[in-house]
Amino acid sequence: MSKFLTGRAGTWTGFAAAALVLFGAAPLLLSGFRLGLLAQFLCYAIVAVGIGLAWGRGGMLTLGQGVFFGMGAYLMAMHMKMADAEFRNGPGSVPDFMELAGIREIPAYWVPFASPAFTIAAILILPTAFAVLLGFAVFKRRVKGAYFAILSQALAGAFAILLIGQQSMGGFNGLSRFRYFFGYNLDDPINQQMLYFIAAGILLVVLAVALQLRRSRYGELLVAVRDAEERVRFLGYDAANIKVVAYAAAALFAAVAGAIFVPIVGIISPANIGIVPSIMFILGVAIGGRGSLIGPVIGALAVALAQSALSEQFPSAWTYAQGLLFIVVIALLPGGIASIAAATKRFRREPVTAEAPA
Amino acid sequence: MDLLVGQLFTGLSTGSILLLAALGLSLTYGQMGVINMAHGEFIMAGCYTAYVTQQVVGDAGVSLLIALPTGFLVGGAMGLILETLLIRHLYHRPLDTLLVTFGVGLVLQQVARDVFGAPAVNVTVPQFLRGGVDLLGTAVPKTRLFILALAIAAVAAVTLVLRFTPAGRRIRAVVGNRDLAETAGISSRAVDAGTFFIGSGLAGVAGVALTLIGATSPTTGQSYLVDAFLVVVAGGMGRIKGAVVAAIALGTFQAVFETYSTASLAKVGVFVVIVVFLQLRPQGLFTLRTRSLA
Amino acid sequence: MPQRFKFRARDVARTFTASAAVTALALTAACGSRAGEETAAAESCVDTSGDTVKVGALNSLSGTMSISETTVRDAIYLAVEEINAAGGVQGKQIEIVAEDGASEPTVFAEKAEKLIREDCVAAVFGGWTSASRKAMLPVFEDNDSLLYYPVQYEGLEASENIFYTGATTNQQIIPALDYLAETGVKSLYLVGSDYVFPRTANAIINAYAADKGIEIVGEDYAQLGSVEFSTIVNQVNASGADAVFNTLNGDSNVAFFREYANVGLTAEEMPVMSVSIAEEEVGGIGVENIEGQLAAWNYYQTVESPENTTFVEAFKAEYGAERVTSDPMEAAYNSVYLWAATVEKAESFAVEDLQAAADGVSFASPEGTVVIDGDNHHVTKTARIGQISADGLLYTVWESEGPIEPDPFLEGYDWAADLKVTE
Amino acid sequence: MNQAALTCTNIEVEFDGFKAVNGVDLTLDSGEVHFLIGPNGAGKTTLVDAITGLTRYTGSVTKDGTELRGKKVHHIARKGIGRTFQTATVFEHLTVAQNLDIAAGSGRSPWHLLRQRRHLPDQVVAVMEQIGLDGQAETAAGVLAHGQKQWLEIGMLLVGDADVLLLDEPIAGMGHEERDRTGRLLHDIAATRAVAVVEHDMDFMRAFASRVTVLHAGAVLAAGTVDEVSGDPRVQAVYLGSVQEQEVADAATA
Repeated sequence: MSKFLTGRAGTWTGFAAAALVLFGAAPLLLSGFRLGLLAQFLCYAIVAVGIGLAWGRGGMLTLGQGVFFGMGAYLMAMHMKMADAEFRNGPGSVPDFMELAGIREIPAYWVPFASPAFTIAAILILPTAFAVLLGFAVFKRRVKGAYFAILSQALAGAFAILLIGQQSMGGFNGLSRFRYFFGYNLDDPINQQMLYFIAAGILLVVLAVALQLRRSRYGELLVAVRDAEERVRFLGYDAANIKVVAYAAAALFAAVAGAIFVPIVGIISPANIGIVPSIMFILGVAIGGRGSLIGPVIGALAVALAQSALSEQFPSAWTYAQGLLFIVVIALLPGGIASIAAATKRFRREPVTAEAPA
Repeated sequence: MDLLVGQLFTGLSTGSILLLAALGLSLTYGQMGVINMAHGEFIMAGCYTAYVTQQVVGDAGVSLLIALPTGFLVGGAMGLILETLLIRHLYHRPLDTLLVTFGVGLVLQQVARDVFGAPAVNVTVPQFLRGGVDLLGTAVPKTRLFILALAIAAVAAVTLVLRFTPAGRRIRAVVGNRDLAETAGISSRAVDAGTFFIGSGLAGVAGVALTLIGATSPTTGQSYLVDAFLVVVAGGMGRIKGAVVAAIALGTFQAVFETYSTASLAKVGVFVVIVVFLQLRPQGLFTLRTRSLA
Repeated sequence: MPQRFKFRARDVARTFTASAAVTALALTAACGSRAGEETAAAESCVDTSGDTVKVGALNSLSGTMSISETTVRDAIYLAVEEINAAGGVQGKQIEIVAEDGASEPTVFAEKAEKLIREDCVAAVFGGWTSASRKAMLPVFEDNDSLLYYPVQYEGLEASENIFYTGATTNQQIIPALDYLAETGVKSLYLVGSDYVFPRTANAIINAYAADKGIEIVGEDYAQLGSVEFSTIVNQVNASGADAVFNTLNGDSNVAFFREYANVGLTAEEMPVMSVSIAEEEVGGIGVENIEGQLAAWNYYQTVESPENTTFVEAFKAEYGAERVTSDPMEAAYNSVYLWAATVEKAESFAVEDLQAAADGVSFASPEGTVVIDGDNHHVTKTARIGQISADGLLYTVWESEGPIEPDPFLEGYDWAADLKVTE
Repeated sequence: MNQAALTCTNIEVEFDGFKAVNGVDLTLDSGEVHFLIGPNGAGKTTLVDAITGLTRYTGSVTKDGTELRGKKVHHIARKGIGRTFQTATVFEHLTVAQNLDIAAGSGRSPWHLLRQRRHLPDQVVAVMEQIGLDGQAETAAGVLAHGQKQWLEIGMLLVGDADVLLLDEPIAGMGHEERDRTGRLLHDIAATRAVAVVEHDMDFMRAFASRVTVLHAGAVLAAGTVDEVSGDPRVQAVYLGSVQEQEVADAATA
């Protein structure tokens, strides 16, 4: 049974079951609105997979994932605003929010985003490249642990402040009022369902990539760096390179999640990417189990669901619950929900693997 | 010209505020490597201590003098409780401590909201601190001079305690080499608790002082926390000297940058400067060099 | 043991291909209408067959904006109770479905959609920040539903699906400038939080000043929530301006006014005109720091009218004698009555019927009579300059001659020609 | 017969004005088990830190004619210089096999790394046997006995093809039988490599040292065979005389 769960058949079964739930059961059982909500939550789950990799496996507490999420989201939003303006008023027209801000000409850095291909390339490359650059800057200098956490948090704060100050990026209000997604009407329920499928598909792909990274030699090396970075260095590896890969992968996942978040939710603003949203990404991962593959997904979905369901009835109680979850889960159950499952496995004398958190 | 003098003083003043907020943090971080995200809420607790004291005492001047030591005790007591109940059990998990204390901060914020209400409350500035004094042709608010003096006093007090009291020597011994200190018969557990008491108490004092210039609301602490962390990171962990230099440098940088640009860009500028700076000195301005593996 | 080292990359690769294939399949199978094609309009699910009609109240009950927005919610509840006690709308009792916007635009959008599509409410009352309104706007347009938005804002917007019951710029900013010009102000310093309302407001002020020969001697923006005003106040002090126009938001006002008072600036020598400080904020700033300063709104608790006396008494009876009433609360209170009056006029709850009937609908409100403008969905409002007094309340020192017609795009002002936008 | 595998010349390390290592010359020869002894604070571990690139120093360290000073830690490691730590540092959440596989793979290409392991490399299997852990390939390193962890760490250097091994107190906390096994292992290893051992245990040194260098206050006090060093009056004065006291203190800090 346990061998089945970790073996090849288990992988297949797991993915098949997930696909069945995401592509079959959910669209059948949920109303259009609920499905849209689930699509939004799936975006958080995609971010969570990346955090699981960087934090759970690599020991890098990335308190600034909002930056990469925001980059992906804003890049996509820029394209959608350009496309809207072009469709309504012809090529070269200024997006509506810029008119309101008194901007009469499209800023140069907006122009290439009229192209869908450029936009997609930018979403895949820019945030990742930024993460690589930043990663080298800090990891090569052996900035790590709490230093790294604080720096990444400050980065999220600085990024949000920077965006708020840019009227040509929508400022505090952010970018909203999108009508089309690569030519498809966003107010059509069928297209909204399509967005959900895209989000679900991306989640599965991201999980597959993360699984491969975990099972590869690189995955073992990453755990080694987490547990004893100096030891790895004295074995002849450049630990910074190893960390940068996981950090960049987490950034890429977050950017893709942000990019699909925009058409699903219809708005991106600095409020989604600052210090607090960034640390809230962590909560779901901690609850689900940072070290496991699927734990962060479950945790992120559970937190988003709880927030959506509880905050309206008990706004004050929800804040307490958030705080207490941080305290209780991390202090008492650092492995999250996933560690409960792992504990029962261990009870059946399974070989110990690398599931334990840092 | 007047503006320049004013801005230089502003830099000093902003630096002293940062320092007051960061001093306790630097102490606890250096001592235990613990990032206490609830530090901002301890500052907030200091603000509300000043508020409550003023409600009870009435006279703004007297209540300020009472609130300063009371704030120290309130902050210190909260720190002691936090250390005993949670942090003590998480010593080898610094990142987890960070997240746990973030949760504590969330809870404390909501407690403040439920007890005192969400809107800011008013702490009256005592008559003798109202208005400004003329300094080289610029009006300098007395409140800021008071905070500057308080920051200097706090640094002096901490330095004296660390240097010349037996408790301070124990703290320095544990910071220098925990294991060795323990073999010398120092209870590192007691020292940790003591350090946390002092560090959190300083947050309380900072809170009381900050009511003179800022708002007293449940989110007050948050506005100072990230900047305070940057001071600690740039200054080098556990080095009071580093915190002082970093706070004043960052304060001045921000004030000068802000004059020629916007406040928002100044914040971004500070971040960039710190990342670049860490390229040159990854461990901050001043570090304790030991042979142990970090 | 050797089994554990078997190569598993292949099935991961297969999984990868499979999930990519599924996604591609789903995409091609599930594509709906493209740009330019008609989309089947979302069917309204509002049910008015029973004795009750549901409306939504969407305010931030948590997060930074909850301070302000809970007061608006209280006013909405008060209006609904009064209308229900008087027999309801079209004979139906109003039932409120409350949601928390959590001070986050995305949550506002999400909850608005829930109220419309899941709860099937006939209209939604709420929103505060422009960010929240901008986030909700497409939701209301796509689902063809109605939002009543009760806060003064930066104008330049007129959606078919929103009724704006707070002031637009020509009912607040421009009267405030007129007042300052009348009192002989020749130079202004602009201080604001770094977001859309202050920036738009200051663009208008700059155009106005250029036209009227007022010098703008400085313009500074502080990060939202910033509490460090030493630099800005130093610059204000050094500028020697006749007055300051303040569009700061929230706790920043506390720090700003304290610093302002501390460097020795007073309302007599350099008055500050604020557009975001109402009765609730005065307490936190400290009356001693702000006494004598000016504010521009349409309503103060101290407005003298029978309607206001009734409103204030009812509010205090419901929520406690220590509570104060403010402009956004009054506008929210009005918005419920205006909706009810429109429904009575249209004899229908349907969105298109309300849109058709809205023009000219009026309500004798605490601030004076307000009338809906059917073209731009704003309402007429009386502008009032208030002065903050030692009791923490604001007293009217100047008021416009009768209600001002709403002009969100400032089409009636020649000097604003450059600010105009095409909608 | 012996050739110098590593040559250190005039090494100086300074911490805030305090010279922890003050002008040390040291040559490690292939085929030798070379013991570095000295009281606490003599600069033994600091010297190892300097050689392996962890600590800045002045002077020179060369291996096969290449200057190592100023190179990064992982570059020095790839030159074939391996070290262990005072407390055995292994990857506790990985299995013994995984630990060794990682140690064997510092030269792997990224493409290689991103794929799964088909089978264990031959040298990993061989070393597992050599260090006596062949029965525990699938055991998590964290649950190994204290001594086994130290062997595993040495094994990690072996699979990584290090030919200069710097071992920091490899028998700390071991029982008699384990010490003997470790000693024999060291001699096996030293057949083709240079092995330096930082150690306090005098009996262990006497039993297994081919050569001894005594450090005191950052400088070399004496060097030579066990007998030569033991007979040196200066060594007896500063070190061996106080050995009793020293061992008590060491036991407390361990």
